[in-house]
Amino acid sequence: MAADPRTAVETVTVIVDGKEHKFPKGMNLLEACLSVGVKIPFFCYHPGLSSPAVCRQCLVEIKGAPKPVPSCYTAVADKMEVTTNSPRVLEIRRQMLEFTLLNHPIDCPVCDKAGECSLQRHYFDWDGKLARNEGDKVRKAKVVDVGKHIVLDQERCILCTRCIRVCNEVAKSPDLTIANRGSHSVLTTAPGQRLDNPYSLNTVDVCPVGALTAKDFRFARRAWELCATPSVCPGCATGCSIEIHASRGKIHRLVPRENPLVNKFWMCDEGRFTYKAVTENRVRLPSIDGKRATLPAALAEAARLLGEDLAGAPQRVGVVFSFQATNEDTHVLLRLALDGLKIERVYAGGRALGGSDTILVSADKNPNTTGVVRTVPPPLRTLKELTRDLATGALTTVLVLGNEALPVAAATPVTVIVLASNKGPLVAAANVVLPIAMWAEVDGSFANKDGLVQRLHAAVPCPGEALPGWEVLARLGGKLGVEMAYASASEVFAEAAGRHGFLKDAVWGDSSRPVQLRFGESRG
Amino acid sequence: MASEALARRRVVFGESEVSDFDEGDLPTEVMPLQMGPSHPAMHGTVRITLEVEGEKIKTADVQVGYLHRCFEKEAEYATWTQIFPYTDRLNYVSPMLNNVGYAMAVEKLLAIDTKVPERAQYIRVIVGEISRITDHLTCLAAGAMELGAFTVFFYLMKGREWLYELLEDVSGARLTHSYVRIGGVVADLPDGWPPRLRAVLGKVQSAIRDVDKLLTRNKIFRDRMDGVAVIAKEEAAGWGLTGPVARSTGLAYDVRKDHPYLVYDRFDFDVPVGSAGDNFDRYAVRLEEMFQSMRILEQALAKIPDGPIILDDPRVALPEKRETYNTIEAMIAHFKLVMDGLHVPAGEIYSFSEGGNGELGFYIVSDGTGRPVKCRVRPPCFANVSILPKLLPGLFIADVVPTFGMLNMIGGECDR
Amino acid sequence: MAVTVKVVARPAGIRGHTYLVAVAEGMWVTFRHLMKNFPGNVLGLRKKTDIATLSYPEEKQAYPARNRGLHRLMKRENGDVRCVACMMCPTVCPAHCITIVPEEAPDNAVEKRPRIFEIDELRCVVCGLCVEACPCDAIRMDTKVHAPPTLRRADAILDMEALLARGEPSIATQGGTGPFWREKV
Amino acid sequence: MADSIFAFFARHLPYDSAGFAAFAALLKSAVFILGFVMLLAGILTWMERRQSAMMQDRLGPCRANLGRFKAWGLLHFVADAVKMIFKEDFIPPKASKLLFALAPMLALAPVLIATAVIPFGAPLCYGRMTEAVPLGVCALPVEMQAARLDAGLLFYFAIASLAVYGTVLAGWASHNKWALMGGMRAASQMMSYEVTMGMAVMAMFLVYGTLEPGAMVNAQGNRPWQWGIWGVPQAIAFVLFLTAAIAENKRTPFDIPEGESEIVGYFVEYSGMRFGMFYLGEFIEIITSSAIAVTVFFGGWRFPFAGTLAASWPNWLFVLLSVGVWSLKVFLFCAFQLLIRWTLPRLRPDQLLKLGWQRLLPLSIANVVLAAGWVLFSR
Repeated sequence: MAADPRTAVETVTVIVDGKEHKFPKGMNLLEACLSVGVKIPFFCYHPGLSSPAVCRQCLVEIKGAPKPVPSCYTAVADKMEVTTNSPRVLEIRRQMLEFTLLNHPIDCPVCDKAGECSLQRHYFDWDGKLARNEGDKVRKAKVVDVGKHIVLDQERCILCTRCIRVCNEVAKSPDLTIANRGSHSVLTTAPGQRLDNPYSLNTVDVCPVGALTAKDFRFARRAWELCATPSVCPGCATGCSIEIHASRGKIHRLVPRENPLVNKFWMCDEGRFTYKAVTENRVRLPSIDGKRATLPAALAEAARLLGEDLAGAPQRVGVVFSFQATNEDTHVLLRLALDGLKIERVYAGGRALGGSDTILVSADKNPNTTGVVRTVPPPLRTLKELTRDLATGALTTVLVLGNEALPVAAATPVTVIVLASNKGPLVAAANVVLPIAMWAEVDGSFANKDGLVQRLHAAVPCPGEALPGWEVLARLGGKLGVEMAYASASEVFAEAAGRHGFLKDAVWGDSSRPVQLRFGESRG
Repeated sequence: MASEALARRRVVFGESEVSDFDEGDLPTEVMPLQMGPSHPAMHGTVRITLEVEGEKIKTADVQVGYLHRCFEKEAEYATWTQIFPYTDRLNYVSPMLNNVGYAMAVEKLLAIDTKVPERAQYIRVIVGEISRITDHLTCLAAGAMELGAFTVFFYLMKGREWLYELLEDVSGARLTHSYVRIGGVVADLPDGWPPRLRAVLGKVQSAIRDVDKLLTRNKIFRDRMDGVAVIAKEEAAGWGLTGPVARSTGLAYDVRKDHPYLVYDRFDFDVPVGSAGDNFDRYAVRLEEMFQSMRILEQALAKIPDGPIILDDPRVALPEKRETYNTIEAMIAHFKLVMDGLHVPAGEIYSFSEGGNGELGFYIVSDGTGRPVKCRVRPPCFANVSILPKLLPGLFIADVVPTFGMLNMIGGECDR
Repeated sequence: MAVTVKVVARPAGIRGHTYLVAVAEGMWVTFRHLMKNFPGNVLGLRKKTDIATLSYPEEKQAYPARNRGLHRLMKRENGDVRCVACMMCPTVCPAHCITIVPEEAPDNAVEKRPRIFEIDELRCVVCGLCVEACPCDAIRMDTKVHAPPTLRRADAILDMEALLARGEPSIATQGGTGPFWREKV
Repeated sequence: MADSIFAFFARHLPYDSAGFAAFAALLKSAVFILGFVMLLAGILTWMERRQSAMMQDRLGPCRANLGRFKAWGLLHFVADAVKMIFKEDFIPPKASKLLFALAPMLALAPVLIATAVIPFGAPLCYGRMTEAVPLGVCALPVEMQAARLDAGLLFYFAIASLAVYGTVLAGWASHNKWALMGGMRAASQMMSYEVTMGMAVMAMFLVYGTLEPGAMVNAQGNRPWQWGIWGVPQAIAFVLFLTAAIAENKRTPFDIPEGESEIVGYFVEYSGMRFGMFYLGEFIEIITSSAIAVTVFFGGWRFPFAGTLAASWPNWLFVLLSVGVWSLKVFLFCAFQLLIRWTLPRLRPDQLLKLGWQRLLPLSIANVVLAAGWVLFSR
């Protein structure tokens, strides 16, 4: 490969455990060792944060150095000879771990971190010796309500300062600090202060032990029972990469997934609660005029209404796209409404704009605005125009994907066919309701505000009789004489990718099976 | 005369010239007969589709699998420790042997098989040999009962019950012991247990002697067993037969002798073999093996050392409860072992031991996580039963019972 | 050690060739048992007989100390359930018969306790792994009680109340309290 | 009082009248068959389990109590009867209904009829029942035997061999291969062993010179060493008879038609009381064959000091005692048969036939010759 002057970096040769490796100059020695598969334990180091070298777990021996050095605080240098597994290093690490465990409470049974705890993992991997200590442990405060979303247990804290650095460096809101000295050191907020910054839950993620735990997830499930599915946060147009943690068909939390292009290691607190919409207030069964109906009957009724109105006054039939729908749903609605039924009045909308910051949060609270705008050919009318058209009677029939707060009152003589996932005024007013799956229940894709296309994976089963939107639309198309045969979302995606430029370079990827945290590598 | 009549029939009825019958026998119509899966002699539910002429068997099609419980698939969804209750249910008349066999396989993959404390190894030998006796007692009891000798059944079952009681004292359950753990056993022998074992062995011996008097020289029994279902020595090796079935043919293969494991090389015992390879030899070999097992038991009771009963390594065995309650180190080890399962290094291994019916093998594959990728069992009686379709033709329906009984198929193990 | 092979005998002789002698010998064995058991069986003098069975509801065999019976939940000194819903037992249970729903305990020193604790005794395979996995001495199987027969399947699901009914205060020390706990009982 | 009743009978039913014969036969069959055979058969069903339990170191059935009346579970046979009567009477859909229903009756009736010729006590002296009557001096004896036939044992064989029809029909009518196989096994087995059994009795016929069971009893003495079994041909005949009788009963080691663990047996499709009839028939056969063996080989009702007692006790009491002694002998013999049944394994059909035709039959024929010689030279 020809050296590109912009990216070419100077490399240095380092010998790690007798093997020669080349690393870019200035690289962190710990990262370098990890990148070549050499295992070194650490508590305080975090790839997204600065290195204070306080835990002393990542000590390595460097030839020429008088004593072991913390690898997370050392940059690689040419001709460096590193030993990571000498008996001396291993013994020092073990002793450091023994110190760490000295005052650690015997809390595994009640600690939410058990199962994804770094302390548990490192003890098991690097120590494995029974206790020598028989003395009393230092007691500190437990169950401290430290913030809106967070509970602190000072006994469990191993003083790694990761959380302090997350507040300082990521949230730019220095809320936490360490007080007192020696074995009486505690993690705490300033008197009268609370840990209430919009990125506070990241402290829970980075906490290697169970000192900081999320109130929302507190005692909901043990960590090892959860299954992790990669997905994308639907909270705003940023599209942070996340992992859905679900157990027995129910989502329990969302955690950020490393993605250097979007969110690095972080995620806002607001986005973490977007899963609530998946578990609450769902439309489970199809209905016609508010009465429970079978799916074929509801599809037939929807087709009848649409067909009649299209035959009568095609110009008064409208279709509403959703900025929250996946590219696949959007594409199939495009094929059905625009290609097949030749509906001309095309609207699109989503959640209203909200607050934003310079860290991750976007003002556009819809995850797929970019995808919809780039899929549906203009003119794309707004919801405001829809309101006007409904009021003036220019529209008599609408086919709605998603359940935006449409200005449809129950008395309005408008035929509404809605593919809905959550209950709301629109569902209450609709003539035909077809339940569809939400983002966590389908395979699909979103395009974020920068046009980056990211994959969604189904983490939990669809509730009731709900189906993915594209499937409902394809079946509705079948009733209306618009034949669309898709066996899976990936087929829809393949067709869409062939038609819409922004999907051209996107790769569908594998259908990943959820990994149970218990048998996947421990997340500690 | 008879042959002429037969020839005439052939001409008249167009019957085949080629006949399996002795010249002079009147040919009868072949009758298909379903023996099992619900048949009193087909313990462990197996189906034998017979074609019989009168009572003589022409062909036999043995169909196993009616007791299939997906052991191997279940094992893929269980941690290494959770598999122990499943192994109890493989050969359910000698669960300890399965426990031990499985534990040995995992220990080999963990490379701790030589570090298992000596006392634990002796305990494993002791409970294993008791299990072997219960296995043989059950086999002979059921075999005799199916021949109509009901009293023998009760004499032997009585002995088995005493031994089960001892095993219950040790493990807490009569049959589903789940007693062995990776790295050792779950609890030490109870106080005062060895003398009780010695007393019970004496009683079992006298029960076996009674049975010996009732059967061994009894001409009715001998008529039923002698020369029936003869297996040649080469044949036994060729079909992969092991255990008492193989030894009855004269093939002196015993894993305990040929590939000693645990502490078997420290005991003095004989490998009983047969000379004719018929059902009687299988009966006699089992009878003798019980006495040999008792010899081993006596030696083991005399030699058993004091010491720990499970490996002192919190990464393999759960720490002592007192430590778990009171120290974070043990608590963490405890949690890790339960929630993540034992971390068995990636790799595969075949480990085998002498089960009640022969070579009991476990082939396990690990990918380094807490669960096996594959846990395959080589059940001895699956191989043993495989020869049944070859043995049966030419015998009578009544011979199926002792032949099947002496092969000693255990459904739980064969079908898994 | 060399393989020592012992060829089993196939005894024949006069006894093996006639029916009557061996039959008589066998009948002598059974007759001896008959005579030995006769007084016990008829007069109830069980002690002197070989009779191995029990007249069950009246006579019961003592269970060994390690017997695994119905589950029970242990109590704290104040009578609360000792379990902290750590989920070790449902995790280790190969039969998935334990259901626990945790909740926040009012006592901050306890933090967590089960709101629902149910064991489906029909699913239970009585392997005892839950007792082994319990880090708090909360669940035990030493009741020496068999799962009783029930008319409906749902009745075999024991809830926390039923499990606590047999519970006792546990004497196990916990939490490493005080120095030199190893020397304490 | 008693005298007036006897007088009444003597006046209205003279000894040689047909009415007396009929009345006496009815009374005897009623008392003997219902009162003894059926009851003992019932008790045997319990005893079979209880005795085998004792042989096998078990407790056996001991739970059928009537309130405080326990009696070691003796009432189990009542419970069994009640259970069998109330059990579902299932007939397989494809079975031949008539024959299916007929088979148990054909199995039970002949064995009941065959008991008619068995003498079960010393003769009652009509008209002198309250006096002491020495043996053999009674002028008007009422034989304790439902039917006194000169053909005696031949009648027994003739009727008992009908029982095979019940078995074969049951096997055939059940529309089940296993049952059919059992029926076929039963047919071949019972026919084979009848020959041996006949030959064994033939030897005894030569010894006694009569086929009438009562006369055979009379031919034996009171003391045990005067009973029919003593003598080489008689002992051989006894073993042959016993073997054949067990084979006729279809009990272990000759339970091949049942062969419970092999083919389950000819009655595999039977349930409830229909099965109960086979079961009962089997036990009555045990009693019958025991009774015949006792009659022919063990002196019937005879016992030591019978002569002295007969000459000193009132006649009715002595007859009662003799019936009791006879019952005890039969009972012990039944127990002996149970002992055999619970000790031995089962033969294989071909071995059974081989034993029957190649061993027992030649032996029994030789024994007839031997008996003939014995008779010739011992007189």
